[in-house]
Amino acid sequence: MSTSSVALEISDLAVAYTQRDGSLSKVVSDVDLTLHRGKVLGVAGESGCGKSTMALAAIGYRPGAMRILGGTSRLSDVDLLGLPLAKLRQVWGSRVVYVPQASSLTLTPALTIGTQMAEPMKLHLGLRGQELRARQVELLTEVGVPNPEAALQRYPHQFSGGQQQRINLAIALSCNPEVLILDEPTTGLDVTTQARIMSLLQRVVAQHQTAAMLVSHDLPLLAEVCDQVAIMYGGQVVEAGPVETLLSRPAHPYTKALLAAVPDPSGKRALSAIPGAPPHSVVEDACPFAPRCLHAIEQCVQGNPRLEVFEGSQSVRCVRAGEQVALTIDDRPLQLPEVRSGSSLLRVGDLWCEYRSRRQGTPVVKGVSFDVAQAETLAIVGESGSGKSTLIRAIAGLHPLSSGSVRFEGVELAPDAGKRPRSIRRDMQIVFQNPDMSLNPRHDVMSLIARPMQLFEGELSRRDREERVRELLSQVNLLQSMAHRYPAELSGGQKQRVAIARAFAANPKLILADEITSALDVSVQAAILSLLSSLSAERGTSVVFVSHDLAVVRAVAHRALVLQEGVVREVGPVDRLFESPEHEYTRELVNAIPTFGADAGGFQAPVASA
Amino acid sequence: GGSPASSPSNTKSAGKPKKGGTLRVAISDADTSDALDPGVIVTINAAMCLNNIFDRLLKIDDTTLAATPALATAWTANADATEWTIKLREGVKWHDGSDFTSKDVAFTFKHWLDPKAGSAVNLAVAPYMDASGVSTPDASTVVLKLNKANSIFLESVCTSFGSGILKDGTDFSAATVAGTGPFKLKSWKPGQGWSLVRNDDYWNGAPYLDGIDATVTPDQGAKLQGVLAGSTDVTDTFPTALWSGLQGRSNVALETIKAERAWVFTFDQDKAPFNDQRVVEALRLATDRETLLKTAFQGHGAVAADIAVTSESPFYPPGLKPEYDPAKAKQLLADAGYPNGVDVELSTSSGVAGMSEVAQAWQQIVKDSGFNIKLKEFPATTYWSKGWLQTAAFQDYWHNAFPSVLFDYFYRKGAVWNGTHHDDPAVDKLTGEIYATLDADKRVALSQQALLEARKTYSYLIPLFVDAGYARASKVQGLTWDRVSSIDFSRAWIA
Amino acid sequence: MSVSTLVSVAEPQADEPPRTVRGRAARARALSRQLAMALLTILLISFISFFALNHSADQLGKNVLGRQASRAQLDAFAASRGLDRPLIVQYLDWLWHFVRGDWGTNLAGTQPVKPLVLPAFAHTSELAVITLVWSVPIAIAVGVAVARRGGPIDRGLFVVMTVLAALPEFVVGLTVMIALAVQLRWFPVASNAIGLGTPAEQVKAFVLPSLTLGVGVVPYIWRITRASVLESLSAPYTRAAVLRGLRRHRVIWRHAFRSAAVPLVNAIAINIIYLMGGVIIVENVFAVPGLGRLLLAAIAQGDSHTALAIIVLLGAVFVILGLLADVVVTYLNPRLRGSAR
Amino acid sequence: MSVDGMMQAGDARSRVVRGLAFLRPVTHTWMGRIGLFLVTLMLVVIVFGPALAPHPPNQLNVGLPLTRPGNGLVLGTDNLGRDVLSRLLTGGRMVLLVPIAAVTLATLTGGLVGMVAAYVGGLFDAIVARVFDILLTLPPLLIALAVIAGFGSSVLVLLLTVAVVFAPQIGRVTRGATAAVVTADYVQAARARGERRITIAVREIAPNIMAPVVSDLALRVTYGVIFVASLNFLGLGAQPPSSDWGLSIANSLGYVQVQPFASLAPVVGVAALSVGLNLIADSMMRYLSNDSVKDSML
Ligand SMILES: Nc1ncnc2c1ncn2[C@@H]1O[C@H](COP(=O)(O)OP(=O)(O)OP(=O)(O)O)[C@@H](O)[C@H]1O
Ligand SMILES: Nc1ncnc2c1ncn2[C@@H]1O[C@H](COP(=O)(O)OP(=O)(O)OP(=O)(O)O)[C@@H](O)[C@H]1O
Ligand SMILES: [Mg+2]
Ligand SMILES: [Mg+2]
Repeated sequence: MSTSSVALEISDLAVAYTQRDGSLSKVVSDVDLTLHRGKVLGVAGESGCGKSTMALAAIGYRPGAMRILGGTSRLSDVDLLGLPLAKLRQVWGSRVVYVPQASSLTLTPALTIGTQMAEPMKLHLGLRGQELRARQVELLTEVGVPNPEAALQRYPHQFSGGQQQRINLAIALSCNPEVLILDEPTTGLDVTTQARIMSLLQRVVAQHQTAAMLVSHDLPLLAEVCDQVAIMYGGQVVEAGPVETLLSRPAHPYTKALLAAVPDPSGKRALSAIPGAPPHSVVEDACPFAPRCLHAIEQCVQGNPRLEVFEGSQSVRCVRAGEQVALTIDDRPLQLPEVRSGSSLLRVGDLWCEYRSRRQGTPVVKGVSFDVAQAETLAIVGESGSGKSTLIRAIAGLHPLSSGSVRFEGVELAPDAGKRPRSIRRDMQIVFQNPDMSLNPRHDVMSLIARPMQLFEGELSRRDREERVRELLSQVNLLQSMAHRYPAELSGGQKQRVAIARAFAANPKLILADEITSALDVSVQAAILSLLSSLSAERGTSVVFVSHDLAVVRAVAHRALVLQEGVVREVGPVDRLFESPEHEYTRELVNAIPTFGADAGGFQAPVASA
Repeated sequence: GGSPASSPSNTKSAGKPKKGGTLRVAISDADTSDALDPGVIVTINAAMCLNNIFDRLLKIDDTTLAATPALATAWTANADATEWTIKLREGVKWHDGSDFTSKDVAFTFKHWLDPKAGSAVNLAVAPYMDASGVSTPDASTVVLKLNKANSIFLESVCTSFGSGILKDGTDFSAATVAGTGPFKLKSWKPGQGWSLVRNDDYWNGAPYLDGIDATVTPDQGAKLQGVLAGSTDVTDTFPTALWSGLQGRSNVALETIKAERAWVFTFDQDKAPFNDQRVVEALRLATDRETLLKTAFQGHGAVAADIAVTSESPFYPPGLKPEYDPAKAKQLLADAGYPNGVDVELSTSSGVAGMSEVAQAWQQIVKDSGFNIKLKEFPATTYWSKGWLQTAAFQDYWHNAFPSVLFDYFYRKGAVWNGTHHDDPAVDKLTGEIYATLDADKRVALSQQALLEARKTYSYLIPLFVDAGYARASKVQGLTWDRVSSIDFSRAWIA
Repeated sequence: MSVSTLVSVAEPQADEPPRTVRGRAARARALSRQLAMALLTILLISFISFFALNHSADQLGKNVLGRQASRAQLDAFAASRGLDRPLIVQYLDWLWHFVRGDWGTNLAGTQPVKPLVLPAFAHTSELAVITLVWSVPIAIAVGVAVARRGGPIDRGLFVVMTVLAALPEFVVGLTVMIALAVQLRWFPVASNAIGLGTPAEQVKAFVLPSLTLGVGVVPYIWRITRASVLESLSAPYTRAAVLRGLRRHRVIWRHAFRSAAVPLVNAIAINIIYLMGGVIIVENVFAVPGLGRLLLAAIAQGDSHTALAIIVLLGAVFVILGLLADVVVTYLNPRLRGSAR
Repeated sequence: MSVDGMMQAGDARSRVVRGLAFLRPVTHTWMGRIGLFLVTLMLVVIVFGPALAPHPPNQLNVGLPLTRPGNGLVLGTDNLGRDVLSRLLTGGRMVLLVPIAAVTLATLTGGLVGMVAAYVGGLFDAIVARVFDILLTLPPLLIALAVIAGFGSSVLVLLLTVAVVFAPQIGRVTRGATAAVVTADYVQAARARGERRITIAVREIAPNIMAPVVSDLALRVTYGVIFVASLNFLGLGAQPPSSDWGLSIANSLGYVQVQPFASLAPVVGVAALSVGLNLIADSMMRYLSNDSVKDSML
């Protein structure tokens, strides 16, 4: 790797946010990273550790509240941090491309996909007419958006979450940039689609010698596609190095803890979270991980250690890095709560749903039937765009049924949520796929979470409510101080946890959870999933759990339902489905799971089959 | 001849009259319902236009009420004033070229008498005759048979608004309308404007002006700006508050018409406290007329002595003077049983020019004498149907007229506008005598006597006369004002 | 772990959900329903107006004939105008004639209503269109261009616009009149030429009234634009558009503005309504032969034929405008199209 | 010191700040402070004005009618020789009361109906839209006349008239703004949660349509004052000789060229009040929307 291969060099980056009271909260500090041509740099870390902030700042983007405190970010000798907006604009979209997190919100609702895709290509590449159109179709096909010709004429809201994410990727790849920064690009994608996207990414990187940064909490994914990995904690890089050595021989206790929290796709091991929560601003005078570190010593709280070369090209920020403390893995066996048999809580019968366009309806859910017992967790897995969200929304009474029925505790429910009795609406809570859109931007976290209590438990005093909100916040690993923030001031994962806490606040009997852990790092994910399990165990809460992460499904669900193109392909106990899948599609899914043998310190990344 | 009140300022004209030029007139008082029937004139716009198209039988001086011949050259009555013979001017032509004859006059009288026509002149003719009383012995003679004596019949008809003589069978449409007056109609846009051109065949000599273009400018302030900018030559009247904006400018002159109308407060004698004449007397004594005039109209007018006849009029009773004595007023009020003052509700409307100002000023002026006036505001649209004549105390304005005509309208038993609801047989009797005598001097003496009597017994408070004023570009000469036609352009010229 | 019953996993035979057939017929039905609704609205408007306009026959008679009108004259007047009939009969009579194109005459009986109202409607529409054509783009352009909260330009503009909005029309009208007509003599003081003059005079005559009206329209549209654009400038999709390197004006106009335009559409609709029916003061000051003055006079006089004709015309304009606004809003917010609520 | 401990301390402080600074939404910008100053000034004029007036407001001939400022008369006299300054100081009450109350009422009714209509959609929405059309079409004057005919004239009637005229206008803006946000997931979330429609409207939608609605509102107070002034001509509301600003504007309009101060003084009063309210509203909007956080760097 010669130095001339450097595409983007971030050094000494420090970023803060101006808070509403005018004070600065420093969330990124002392970050040095280098992106090489033709290589992929992975960035991982718990939610709220400053990954998105760092990535945005690195390309020179500094919206109102963001303050860049120092550092440089050089793109072939120009410092992006010093450039005026007019200059940055010439760089963005053509030389440096950034795909934001929560990509479903990043498509303008009033413009068709075609228009939005065409814009950068017209501007940066000068493409026009047929040529442009052909390229658009090609890109959409590559990212796997069905029926690309028609898709160009449609509006963002007419696509599923994962499809929107892939459209964003298509736009990003359209201009063959030098530097490509992807912030959680696959959160909404099922394993097969994810594999396909990643191989596309690798192909683009190789073909155009693009330097890519991949921000993700999905360690198996990083392991599969990255050349280098950096682990962030508390706004700093705590460990960085080549992917092979770093993930097989982690030196920082935090990296080790993260790896240990990765769910086991074999489903034999319980999920384990790192106790405590990361700080939400940079800690200067101590090791930020010290309060949660099992191996912390006196020295750890006396100063923040520097990032030092550990072995070869691996560097670590830990005073005990050389000591090789053992990686402790919690390998308690998996324990799922007992299903209360015979009691069918939810029964969905021959459900059909469609989206109506001008002339006709396109069915997207085609005759789905299943039921869910009390305390049971049913996972719904399937390709992106297969109708999972639509199904969930229909059950919640937010999407009209073309036909079929939804029964809850034996009573048939009105298809429209507005007409359902209050008790039902309380007992059945939905968590939307996209927390950005389901949290009212004008309410703070406290009032967002307190609302269901206010609604369903009017007798609770204000103080009790606030008490309970704090309790919920800590259950979802959020700091108490988040209570008075507004959604715009939260990171992606933090928003998602607020949405989850809100659903829990109602004490429902059934939770309809649509990709609730997609934006969560493995540790927080573990915490939340355990919370779900304990709810099921204690209160008999049932969960319908949409997820693309089969390892997670395996860890938390009793049964799984495989959906493809709106049709149920297979239903059954997870163990059986995973071990002896019957349907061709299920088999495909299972095979695409990136496995990650943390116990061996190594990993096996099966080749993606698309 | 013009009225003495307005002619002096206009006879100061510089040099000899010149032919030619079109006058640009701006008018505020206009309505889209303005019609080409002079009988239903309700706005200055219609008056100014139609009275320069149509002629009356007689021309009446605004102040002295003296008549001069117009379309009628002679008018004589029989001994008991029940039959009038009118000799018409010969050789007069309508604008369409046809001859003016007695048929036209007969048609006009019948039109006035027809209630369906809604003519304003109806009030002056209907009590005295019906359609069968009109006859035309020859083409230039009209005979009117009255069913009641009226020694000033023709004069009082010709002081009515809208008394222009119509062509037999007219349909009042803009296309066919024809008068005998100094100007012919060229165009007519209701509510927007009109234009007239010279009638070269006018019996009284062709006018100097080529024509008149009038446009409707509803806003008084904008009208003022038009004059100041030189884009307007002549306007209709301005409220007194704006007069100072016109004064002291070389290119613009303010023309004033003295004592154009009398301001009147009417009190219903059927209702307390006005059922006691002492209260009315107290109100009169409490009214500081000078201050009221100064305040409400910036002094533009003259004080009045509770009769609607100015001191310049031949009918004015000699020696009559208004009195202001608040102490006496208080005393009278106490005598009448209101030692602690009395509440009065006065109807008013800001929609009628000057009315609200008079009311507000008066309210403050009589306050110290124990009158607690409460103002009841009516929208312009309903004042004349809900406030006027319908409430116990309301305001009104009267134009100068023969005293007997005033009595007909406001005093006599059964008079339609008698808001006092009082009737005094003495006044009734005197009025009858006025109408029965053909001796003009005797009529004057009787009128003075009647005015004094009426002043004593009727509960009208007539504190002042107010002047009217309009703007004229300095270069415009020879305008005359008379109440009926507003501005008479027949002798006007542009220097 | 107990396993609940496995529910049928059989593949559905065909893509045959029971679904509603929607087609041309359905759309035609929807359109005709909207049309019927619009007609009903206008009918209601006329009905309410008719009764709100109701005055006694005597009052109407005095309004027309003058206060000196005698009893006989008033009765003759009432009879000739049919005012002696029950109100509902009068209304139905009016309606019966109106729908057949006979708009009747004004209350005084001196003018047929149609030639009275239609030119005024035309003048007012012209004035409204002229005013909108310059003021709305300016307001939007300024609102969008400097929609960056808190900058010195924004602050300065905010104060200027707010002060302009707080100035009553007569103040603005007289000011522009004195400055541009009396002092500079660029334009006529009175705009009568709109109805009476040559085309060149007409053009000049529109300037001052339109300017005065625009001074009222601009701050309103500007404020709504600014507020909405500020809102959508902070949306993630705008941020994403910026990050794609798009030019500033494209980000603002295509991405931010389109989504912000929804409240704007209604703000413009309201301004059109105001410009069509409510500019009495400006019409008076500049002597514009427009609908507002005519309507005011008709209402004041109780001239129901004229007033109703105007109100029905305005009603038709507004109903169409309302429907149009709804269509534009749906166009700008595609999520509203046929989606579930 | 643990990280969490630090956070909690900061949290406590910010809560205290929050409790104390209830005026901060207004005063956090200098424009807001100017607004607050203007409105306070006008409030002072309205409350203490009568005590400060050099003459009784209705006293005639304090000077010659229609004199311009001078000779100790700061703003000159009106057409009845009354002191314009004294009338200015005593006539502000209704201006504050009626338009603000009426606009508030109109917002609560029209705004709410518009919002609910856009949210509920369907037939209800169609009907509301048409009712708005009807009310918008009926000339304000006609509405006023009908209201007076029905209820006589009083301050309450005046207030209702203004509210009835404004409600559909506000309703239309609100309805439009709502249409832009009803499709958001947080509204769906509230629906699924079983919120009542009214709660959804007030809690979920209203805060998100504040920007256009508040902008509309603050300007509308200005229009309200002018409208009230013109209604005075109809005998609705203040009656002469009241020194009410609206009435004064209406009455002094006729001679504005001769004595401009008589009508401009109340106009300036109204403008100051309205500019002040607008500045405050904008400052509050800025605080509430907290959009420096979300600024897109444009
Ligand atoms: N408003 C809409 N109009 C038309 N088609 C739509 C609309 N919303 C979604 N679809 C289509 O319906 C299908 C199912 O969408 P849905 O959101 O249920 O998928 P999903 O299984 O949740 O996918 P993902 O995992 O990507 O979220 C997709 O093909 C999508 O394109
Ligand atoms: N506008 C803001 N004002 C104040 N604090 C903010 C703001 N935006 C983000 N933060 C805080 O900064 C920290 C870093 O946020 P960032 O979005 O970079 O996290 P992240 O690592 O991307 O997390 P995730 O994986 O959940 O997306 C978080 O604690 C977040 O709460
Ligand atoms: Mg992030
Ligand atoms: Mg989905």
